[in-house]
Amino acid sequence: MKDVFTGKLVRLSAVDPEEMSKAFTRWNRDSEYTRLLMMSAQPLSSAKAIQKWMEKEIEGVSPTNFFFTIRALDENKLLGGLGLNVISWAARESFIAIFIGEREYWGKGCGTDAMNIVLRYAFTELNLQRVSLGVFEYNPRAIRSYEKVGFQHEGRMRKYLNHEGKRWDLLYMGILREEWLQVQNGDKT
Amino acid sequence: MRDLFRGKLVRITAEEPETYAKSEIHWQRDSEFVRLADSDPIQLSSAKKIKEWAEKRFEKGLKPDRYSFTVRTLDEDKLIGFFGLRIDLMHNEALVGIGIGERDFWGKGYGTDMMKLCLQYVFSELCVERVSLGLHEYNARALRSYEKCGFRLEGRTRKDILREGKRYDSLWMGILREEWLQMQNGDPI
Amino acid sequence: MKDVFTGKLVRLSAFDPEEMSKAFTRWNLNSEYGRLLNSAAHRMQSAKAVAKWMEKEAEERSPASYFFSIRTLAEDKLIGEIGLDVVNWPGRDAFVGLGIGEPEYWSKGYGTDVMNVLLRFAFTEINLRRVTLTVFEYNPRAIRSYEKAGFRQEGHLRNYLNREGRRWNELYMGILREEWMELNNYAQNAVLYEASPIGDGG
Amino acid sequence: MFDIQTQLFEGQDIRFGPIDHEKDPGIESKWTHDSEFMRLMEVDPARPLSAAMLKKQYEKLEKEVEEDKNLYHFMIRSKADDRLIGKAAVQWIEWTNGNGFLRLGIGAAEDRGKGYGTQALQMLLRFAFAELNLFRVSAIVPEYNEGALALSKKFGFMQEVCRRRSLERDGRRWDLFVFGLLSDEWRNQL
Repeated sequence: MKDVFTGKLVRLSAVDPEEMSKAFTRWNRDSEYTRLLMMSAQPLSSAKAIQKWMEKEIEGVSPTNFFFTIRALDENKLLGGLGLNVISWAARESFIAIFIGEREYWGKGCGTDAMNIVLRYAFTELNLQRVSLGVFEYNPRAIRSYEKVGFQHEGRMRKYLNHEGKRWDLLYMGILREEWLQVQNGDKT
Repeated sequence: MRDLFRGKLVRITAEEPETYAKSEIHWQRDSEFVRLADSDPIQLSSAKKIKEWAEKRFEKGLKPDRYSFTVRTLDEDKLIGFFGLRIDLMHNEALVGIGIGERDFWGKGYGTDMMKLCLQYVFSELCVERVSLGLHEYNARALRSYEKCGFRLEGRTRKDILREGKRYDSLWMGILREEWLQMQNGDPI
Repeated sequence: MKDVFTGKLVRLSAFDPEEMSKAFTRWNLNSEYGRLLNSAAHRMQSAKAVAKWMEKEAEERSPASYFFSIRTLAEDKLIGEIGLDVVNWPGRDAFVGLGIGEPEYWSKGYGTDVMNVLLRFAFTEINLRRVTLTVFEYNPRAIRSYEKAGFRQEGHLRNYLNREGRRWNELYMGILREEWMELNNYAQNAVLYEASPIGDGG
Repeated sequence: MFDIQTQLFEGQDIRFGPIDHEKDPGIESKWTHDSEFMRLMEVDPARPLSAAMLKKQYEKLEKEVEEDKNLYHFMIRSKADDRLIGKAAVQWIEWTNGNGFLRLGIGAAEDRGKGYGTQALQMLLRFAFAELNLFRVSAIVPEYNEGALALSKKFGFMQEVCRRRSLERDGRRWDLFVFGLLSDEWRNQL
């Protein structure tokens, strides 16, 4: 059986707080990246503070939170990460957040590949029923990537975000297990 | 703006706990120095204990009524002594304690320069109305130095120190703001 | 010598977190009181949480802030609180914050009286040189009372607050010790204590 | 007008970055041994600080940033070699009123007068207005701080408050000003 965590361009691996917190401090200084990822302005925290937060939040094996780093297949380079948060095991519903910190890997399919891996993990390993996500109106690249993987538009919160003196919508997307299976079996080209 | 922290021979510094502990160990071993500076019985503390004491001193942050500084020579940047201030915030008065731990810097004007620097700091930065200090009767060198800096003898507590089987007086001196201002003979403080 | 803490209508009394936290929670049910006093929106906190916060504040406080409760002389009723926070010791300048929590004691001179007592404490007991306060544009009653106590307007932060869909200025007022002394013709050389002749053994 | 892509934390010669707990305390400790820096930066009495004390201050600061959520703090670094040049912050933010207070300081004397202050204030204002969406910002400036007075006027700040004789230094009593800038006043200058 192929390794669940490996894709075509990237693979998912465990989070090492020390390595990841240093990468975070570098990525957080790119305000275009943080505005694509975060709702509101983030303080520039030090590597030490981020590592402390990660050790508390991520390292413990939590029954509902699944954090991974995204590494390039060829030279194992740390590109970003993702977090799958199971909102309710009863409803088998979850929320995904994905980020690629290394700018030169934007628009190369790494995000899409990582999303495919985590959806396979969510639907075949964790047997979840649904995965949802939020994306900002001014992030068309991410929207296209999520559409390619099979996410459907499910609504938008109008004028939710406020940047550069302008208000922007927050879009909601979601994918059901059967929809993902169809995309995988190539039914929906 | 004048540099408050630089005199003619010495400058005011804040030392790392380890550096301070190393010097303090060395100074404490000189019982003559301790008997001049202090009325408590001499005792020898370990570097570890002094370092902890130095670190703990700033646990609660900097208080507006407690100041402690170390002093280094301007020419070789050698750590030679310290001075501490206890401010009575209500009555706007400062009690000062000063000491040169390195004995080969005694009697060469370093003490007087240190005290002048301390008075300039206390009157022009902390804006107190008077400065007080106490010394033992047998510390003649300090008495002369303080008088040179403008302190006046204001009283003595008779026979309150017992050392080497003999009782000595403690002397109390003080300088008022106006007296210090006149001594600046007109150049702006 | 008259008691420093007593005025004509009120007196300053000890600030007891137990008692004050209960009073605070009751006074803050009146949102007008909260909006006159604070720029931040009010969070409905339990007396227990307020007491914990007060104790923590009291503990961390540097030797630079003084908090009192205010009690009427007539029935010794707790009607408010006042605080003095010295922001700069070398300059001897402090911020004062006054809150009369019981509305039936508003506009009856209690505020001005307690401010006078506080200023006397500030200028003659802890020897400050200046007292500063901020007050909101929509609180003319307090502005008049502070002016009566001798405060002068020293400018305002334009459109500082945002309430009821409108921007409001926050005024800064200040009083120097010499101005207070003159206003209350406080003889600088008034003898506070009869200097008892100290036997100098000579 | 700016857009999402324009970098908030990258200036011409400087950039904003987080605290480096290992290297920064030692450098700032040197700054605090220069009384002029301390007197320009703080209203409290100037006193030199050791790296150990600063390390504690940084930890307390980051805890405040995390818990109080009303403070954004940046280290100013040179773009060329990433060395520490100064500090900038937006503090005491009141989200309901949309206001906050600015703090800005260039550490070493030889780094002053090189335009770093201007670049840092430009970036700080854009962060305050375009990212935090504040309605106005304030700055507390002592009368004797000519550098800060000039910088405030250059950016169109208005002197709104004069706390008469609030400070005392070198035997003289100084006024303490509060300057203010509204978001539309900032936008109109662009």
